[in-house]
This record gives sequence, structure tokens and C-alpha cells, in this order.
Amino acid sequence: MLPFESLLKTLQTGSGFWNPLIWIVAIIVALLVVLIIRGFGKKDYKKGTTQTQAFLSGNPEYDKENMHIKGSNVYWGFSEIMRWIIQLLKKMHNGNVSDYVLWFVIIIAILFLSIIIPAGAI
Amino acid sequence: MDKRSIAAVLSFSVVAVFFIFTVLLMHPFGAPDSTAMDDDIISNAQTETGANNAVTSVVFDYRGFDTLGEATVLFTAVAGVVMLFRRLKK
Amino acid sequence: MIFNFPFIAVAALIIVGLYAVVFRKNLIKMIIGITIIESGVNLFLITLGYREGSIAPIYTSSPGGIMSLPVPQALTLTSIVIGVAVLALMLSLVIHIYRHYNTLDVRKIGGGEE
Amino acid sequence: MNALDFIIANSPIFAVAIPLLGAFLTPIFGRINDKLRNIFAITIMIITTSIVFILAYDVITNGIRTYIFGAQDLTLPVVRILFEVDAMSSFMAIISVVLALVALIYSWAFMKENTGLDKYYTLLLLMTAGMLGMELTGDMFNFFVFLEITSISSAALVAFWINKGKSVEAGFKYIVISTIGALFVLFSVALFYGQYNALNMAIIAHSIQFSFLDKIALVLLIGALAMKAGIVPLHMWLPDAYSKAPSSITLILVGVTQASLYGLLRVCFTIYGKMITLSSISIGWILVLFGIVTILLGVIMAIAQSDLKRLIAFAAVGEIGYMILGIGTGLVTMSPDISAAGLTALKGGIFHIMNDALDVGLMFLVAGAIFYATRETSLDRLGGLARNMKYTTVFFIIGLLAVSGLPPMNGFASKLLIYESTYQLNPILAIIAILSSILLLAIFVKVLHSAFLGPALPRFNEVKEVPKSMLFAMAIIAGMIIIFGIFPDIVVNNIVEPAANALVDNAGYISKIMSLAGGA
Amino acid sequence: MSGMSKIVKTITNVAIPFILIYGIYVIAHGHLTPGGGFQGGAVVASGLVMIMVAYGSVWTMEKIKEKNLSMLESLGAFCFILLAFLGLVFGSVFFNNYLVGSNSLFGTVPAAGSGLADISTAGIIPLMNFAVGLKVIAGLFAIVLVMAYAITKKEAKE
Repeated sequence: MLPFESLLKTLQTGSGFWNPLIWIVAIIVALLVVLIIRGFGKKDYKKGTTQTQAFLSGNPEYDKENMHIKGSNVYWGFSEIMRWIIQLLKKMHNGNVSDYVLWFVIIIAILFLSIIIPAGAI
Repeated sequence: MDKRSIAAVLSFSVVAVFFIFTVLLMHPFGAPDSTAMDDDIISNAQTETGANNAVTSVVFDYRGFDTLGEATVLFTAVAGVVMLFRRLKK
Repeated sequence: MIFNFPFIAVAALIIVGLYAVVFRKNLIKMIIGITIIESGVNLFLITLGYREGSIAPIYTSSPGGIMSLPVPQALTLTSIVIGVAVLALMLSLVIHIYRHYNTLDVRKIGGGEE
Repeated sequence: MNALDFIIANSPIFAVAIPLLGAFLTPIFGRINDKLRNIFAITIMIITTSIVFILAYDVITNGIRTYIFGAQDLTLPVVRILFEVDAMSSFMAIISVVLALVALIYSWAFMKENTGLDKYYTLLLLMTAGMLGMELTGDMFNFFVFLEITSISSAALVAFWINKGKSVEAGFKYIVISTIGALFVLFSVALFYGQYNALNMAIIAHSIQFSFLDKIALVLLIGALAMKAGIVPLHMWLPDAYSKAPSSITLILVGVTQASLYGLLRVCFTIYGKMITLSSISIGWILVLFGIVTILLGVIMAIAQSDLKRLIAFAAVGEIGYMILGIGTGLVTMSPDISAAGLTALKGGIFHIMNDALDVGLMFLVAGAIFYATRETSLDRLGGLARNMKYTTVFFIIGLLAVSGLPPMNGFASKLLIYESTYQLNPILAIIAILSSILLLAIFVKVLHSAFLGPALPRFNEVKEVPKSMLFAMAIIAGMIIIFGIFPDIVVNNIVEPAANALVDNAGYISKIMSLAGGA
Repeated sequence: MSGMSKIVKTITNVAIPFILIYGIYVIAHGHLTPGGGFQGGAVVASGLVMIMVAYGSVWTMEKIKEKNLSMLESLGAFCFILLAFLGLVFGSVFFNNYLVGSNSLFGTVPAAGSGLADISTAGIIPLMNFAVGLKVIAGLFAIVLVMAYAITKKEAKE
């Protein structure tokens, strides 16, 4: 049902095209380059020496529980900057179902005003 | 009067006004504009479905699939209620 | 003939039901509001089928004359049964909510969006 | 006539009637044996899937299919219920039925130690039948009936874990929202009936005049179906329901949301058709605005979440925004006839419906696997799971690449279509979409780090890999993601493009019924 | 938990046969007079609910298990969809009223216009009425019984 050359056709996006196969070839080439570069540094890596241990500016290593960065601490600074809008949106998401229905009524009213009034059909 | 009440009152007034306009612009009560489909049913119900009751002929023959869906809704509700009051094995 | 009064009653019922859903704090009252909206829609359906001075669309020993439209009656029957089903499910959910929270106040059961 | 012709001739009704039959018979099998019941449900779903694929192949090759209930031929006025299946309907039906099949396979192990599984499988089959009915029907009131079937079964299943207060509360919110939306849909149907004395979509679209009452009906339909489809700011029920339901149910809830979205498309493109561009403010621009707001809010809220399933739910809200953006762009450029960029945007939006179902669905399945293995969904207490759950980690990485629209996964192909076409409409839209896609990548990298990577926590030492059936269900979706990603042109040329053309061509949709009725 | 007083139980015993007979009449004459499967089923189900109210939900749940009720309801729904499939088999269209015009039971077509009732008309519509009636009786009674039983159990536990 599907001839093989149809697999090689590119996805036309109007102003461009996208062919994953070409992309995959490119990424494989890039990976080979990365491996070669990695090979240069590989030889002066020795196991068992202090090279392999975590270095916390001389301090002793904490236990695993505290070493792991918790999910809510990731992107801490970003969320600090976005706090105002995040607090605003979280206030919008109070679990009150009558507020949800009120939002529906508000949107209906806005759509009434924006669709029907300009058409002047009344 | 907090923000919620103000928004609610405004939107409710707009919606109410438009609903009133809607029902005022409907055809006058008791005089439907076009009744072609229903007249067709009233005239053909006896010969096509053999039922004297035109409403039943609509419910079970012309729109019988809706009735199947309706029975399915009742079945769904019973299944949901029985599932919600099931015994949790602990 | 009466001026569009039944239709105005439809609009009033729907608005009153929406008001009850939005402003009442008790879950049972919210459910009552939903059923009021539903009654309004059913009334709208059934009034659409009325013709001036018509009889029921049943031929069994019928006096004759013009008949009212049968399709809206069938649709109303369907929507009434659907309303019963929805009402049963909502009430059983409310029973469970009361068992968990020991309250029916909509502001108290909500929130807690971790 | 041999069996295959019989099946093809009646495939539209079999697609809905066979899940219903299975749902009615499931309690009887449940009385006998649990394993037999599961096998029966999965068999029914496999039959339904094959029938839907047969139907879709027939529709895409031979054009629109109609099925008249209770009579051989059609006469004007149309008094009987019709199924009218075009390429868009069959496309949505394929998505729904595949999601349902995967969810059934996933449920075998995921739901094993729960009680009340007879009702669980019954409601799951009913949900599938409701979705298929919504997508295949050509009758407005029938659409409302199936909408209610889907809503009731979904609400009951969202509240499946009745020992958790939040699940019951989410189910209650869902049923309230769905009921109000469905009631306004019924009100609009009544408005149509009162004006044109017709309930058939094609007849209504044939005789619509865009009068004041039609505008009212349009607004009510857009509002109600947008609320069911989870469009901001009517989406608040969605994170609660998605995050509190069992993961196998959440997978189907994605399909339910998209079935409502299909109803929105059917209303905007088919029933109102070209009329919709008559209104001075284009509905397309309103949809584009909805899409942008939906994308932004979904992504920003997803960053702030710390619960895994709720985070994925907000990401799903963002993904819904991409579909709305593409479809709205197609609707903007539709007057008087759709432009090339608009058609590209429409193709991107429709293709993204399928990709969103696969990607977000895979994410929810992975979240369910984590919950099954560790009884934990909070990102603050998870960590280091990649050591014990290798396959799940691989599936999660595939889903991560797909959701955030990275090549070569399928998410990239559809998002590329959307970017380029929206850039021709207005560059700001494309820029916002691309930035939000980057934020999506950041969000899921956070999940990858805090749940799978990191040091091995002693709490999760005895965590084992999830059972085979769950892995198999996840592998199905992951395989589809990779295949659609590497060969996007196959699915776009064979399924998506006919769907987009069928959606735009409402004259063909109407004339099909008219020719049938006239020829009779 | 043992229901209401003796007066209520006695009056229930007296009134229940009439209610059941009336409901079954409404179901059986659905294609001739106002009514049908849903309405008659609702009447019968309300009669059964009256028994439950009089004798207490615990007693009723012991007599009638809710499992059997859902079995009965599945049976009714299955009969309904089976009739639709029979239309597909014999009339080659789903939901086809294939009995009309045939000289079998329920097969006769009444004379057009106003006329007297003939019970043996309307094809598969009376059969569908009975299937839906069975389904509605079982369904509504199961809903009320399960909810009442759950509430009673809760109160007994506290």
C-alpha cells in the first residue's frame, strides 16, 4: 500500500519542509564527532582516584536524601520572578465549583457582547 | 461587595437580557413557523409503524436510537451508583 | 392567545437556576439549581411543540382535529430520563463528599490545590 | 453478500453498538470469572477497533458514509436519525478507540487489586461507545445524548477511588460542569428545532440564516463545548479531574476532551460553515485568542506544580491550546475560501489532536506506573527511580521529547506546521507558541531530574519494574509516537489531509444528505 | 431499621397490587395510549420503593440483592439492543420495525385515522416497551435501594 519512496518524501509545511530521516543522519554524524572529541580526554581519566569523588569545596559529602534536589526547588529563581502571576493564577484555581460555573457565565456574557452587539442584529 | 459579586452581577444581567431577547424573538407561542417534519410523522405514523400513538412511534421507531442512548444513560447511572457504593476490601 | 409567556418563564427558570448554582453555598441547593435549569430547558422543548387548539397526537378514539407536534414530546421524555440519571449520580457523589468532609459547604470542600 | 461487505455496509452502527452490547453483557461475565471478564472486554474492544479501522479506510477511499436508522431510503423531511461519517469523524474515532484499547490493556494489572471491577469495565466500554457516538453521529439531539453518556460514565470513573476525598470531589465538579454544558447544548438544539423544525446537522446547516437566534445558539454552543474541551478560562475542572482519576481513566478522559473539541469544530465549520465569517468579529480570532491564553496559562501553571499528575494535566491544557491555535488560524483565513496557510494550520491543528492524545497519554501512563510502583505522585518525595524502573524511564524520555516538540518525535511535525502557518498570520503568535514549547521542555526535564535521576533513595530500594501489561500498553503508544515522528508525511497525507479537507468542505457534507433525500 | 409501623405495612400490602397492575397496563398499552416503557416502569418502580420505605431498606436488601437487580437491568438492556439487532438481521437495517405488515403477532397495521385500539399492532414497539419497562423497573429501584441502604448502614455504624 505504501511504496518505499513515499517514506522518503518530505513533509511540506507551506514555506519549508521537514524530513526526519535527514535529521537523523545529521544527528548521527554529530554524535560521532562528539565521541571522537570525548576520546581525546578519555585517557587521563583514572578510576579509584579522588578524581571520581564529588568535591564540595572540601566539605564532607551529605547523605543521599539531602543531596537530591527536590522537585519544587528546581527552577527556584524562575518561579521567584514569576511569583506574582503564579499567585494570581493559583488564586484563580480555587477548587470552588460555583466559581467555575461563574467563569462560564462570564465567558458567555463576553461572547454575547462581542459577537452579537457588533453585528447589530437586535 | 467584592469583585466576585460585581462580576457575577454584571455578567448575569447581560446573560439575562440576551435570554429575554431570545425568547421574545421566538415565534409566537402556539404557532410554530415550520412543521414539515412533524406533519410528515403525524400523517405517516400509523401506516409506517402501525402505532396509534405518534409519540411512541417517534420514541421507538423514528428516533429509536435516541431511546437506546437514553436507556444506556440509565444503565450508566445505575452502574455508577452501584460502583460508588461498593464495598472496599480492606 | 397568550403572549410569549411560557418562553419568558423558560428564560426566568434558566436564570434562576444559574443564580442558584453560582451563589448558593450548599451543594444540595446547587443540585436543585441544576435541576431548575433542566426544567427550564424541558419546558422550552415541550412548549415548542404546542399548536393553537391542538390535541394529543394519539389516534386511539381521538376526537379529530389538528395534533400537536410529537417530536418535542419524545425529546422531552429522553431529556427527563437523562436528568434523573444525572441527579442520581450527583446525589450519590454528594453523599460521599459529606462522608469525607463532614460538610456540604462548597467553599470548604474545595481548595487544597497542592 | 459475503461477510466483509455486510460489515462494511453496517460498520458505522457496529462501531457504536458493539461496545454497548459488550457493556450490557460485562456484568453477566463478571459473575462468572474475573479473568474471563477482562478477556471479554478486551476482545470487544479489539473488534471495535478493527471495525473502526475498516470504516475509516472505507470513508477515506470512498467519501462520506451515511447510515439511516430504521429505513432503507431517506426522504425529505428527514425524520430519522442519521449517522454521517466523513474523514474528520473517522479520524477522531480512530484516536478514541486506540486510546480506549490501550487503557483496557493497561488496566489489567493497574486495577488488579481494586474491587468493583465489573462496573469499572462496564463504564469504560460505555465511555468508548459514547465517544464514538459523539464523533460519528449526524444528528444534534443524538450528539447531546451521547455527550451525556460520556459525561456520566466519566464522572463515575473519575470518582473511582471513593476512599480518597479529593477523587470524589473531582468527580462531583466534573459532573456539575458537564451537566451544565450539556444543558446549554440542549437549549441550542431546541433553538434550532424551533426555527427550522429539523434536528439533522446537514439540514440545519442547509437552512441556517445566521439570524439573532442562530447567533445566540452559536455563543451557547461555543461556550458549552469549550468548557467541555477544557479551554482557558473554562478549564479549571480539568486538572482536578485528570490528576485525581486513575491513570487508565485519565488516558480516556483525554479522548473525551477531544471528542468535545470535535463537537466544537463540527459546529463552527459544518453547521455554521461559511456563515460564521459574516459576523463582524471573526470567531476564528476568538479561537486564536483562546488558544494563546490556553497555551500560556497551561505552561505557566505547570511550572509551579509539584504534583506529577497535576503537572502533566496543566501541560495537557497547554497542548489543547496548540490545537485551538491551529484550528482558529484555519478559521480566520476561511473567508470566503480557505487559503494555503490556513489549510496548513488546520492540518497542523488536526494532526496535533492525535499527537497530543499520544504524548500526554503516554505521560499519564508513566505517571500511573510510578504511582503503581511507589504509591507516590509528589515530586518532592520521588527520586532515583531510573535505577529500578529502566523501561519506564525510557518511555518517559520518549514522551518528554514528543510533548516538548523536539525532533524526531511526532510532536515536532505538527508543531512545525502550526508555527509556520501562524507566523504567516501574525508573527507574535508563532513566537509565543515556540517559547511555550521551550517551557514545556523545561517542565518535563524538571520531572525527569526530580523523579528518575538523582541518587538512589533508600525509601525506594525495593521498588520493582511494573508488570508486563502496563509496559506493553506504554510500548504501543511509544512505538506509534516514534513511527509517526519518523514518517510524518504518511499519516499527514493519508489521514490528516482528508480530515482537514472534509472539515472545510461543508457544502459536500450538506449535499450528500440532500442528494440522498432527493434521490429517494 | 425494621421499617415503619404496622399500619403503613398493611396499607402497603393492600395498595401494592393495584400499583403494579396499573404500571404494567401502562407499559403494555404504550403504543395505543399515553405512556410507554419508561412511564410504566417508573410507576412500578415507585411501588417497589414504597415497599422499601415501609419495610426498611435493610429488610429489602436481604430479600432482593442489588446484584440480581443489576442482572435484571442488564437483561432488559440486552433484550432492547437485541431487538434492534433483529431489525438488522430481518429488515437489513438497524432498528428496522420488521414486524409491521407481517401477519405475525403485533403485525397488523391499524386503519388510518381515528379508530379503536388494537393491541396487536405496531410491530416491535410493544416488545421494546416491555424490554425498556423491565430495564427501568430494575434500574430505578436499584438506584433508590442502593443509596438508601448505604445511608442506613452509615447511620447504623455511627
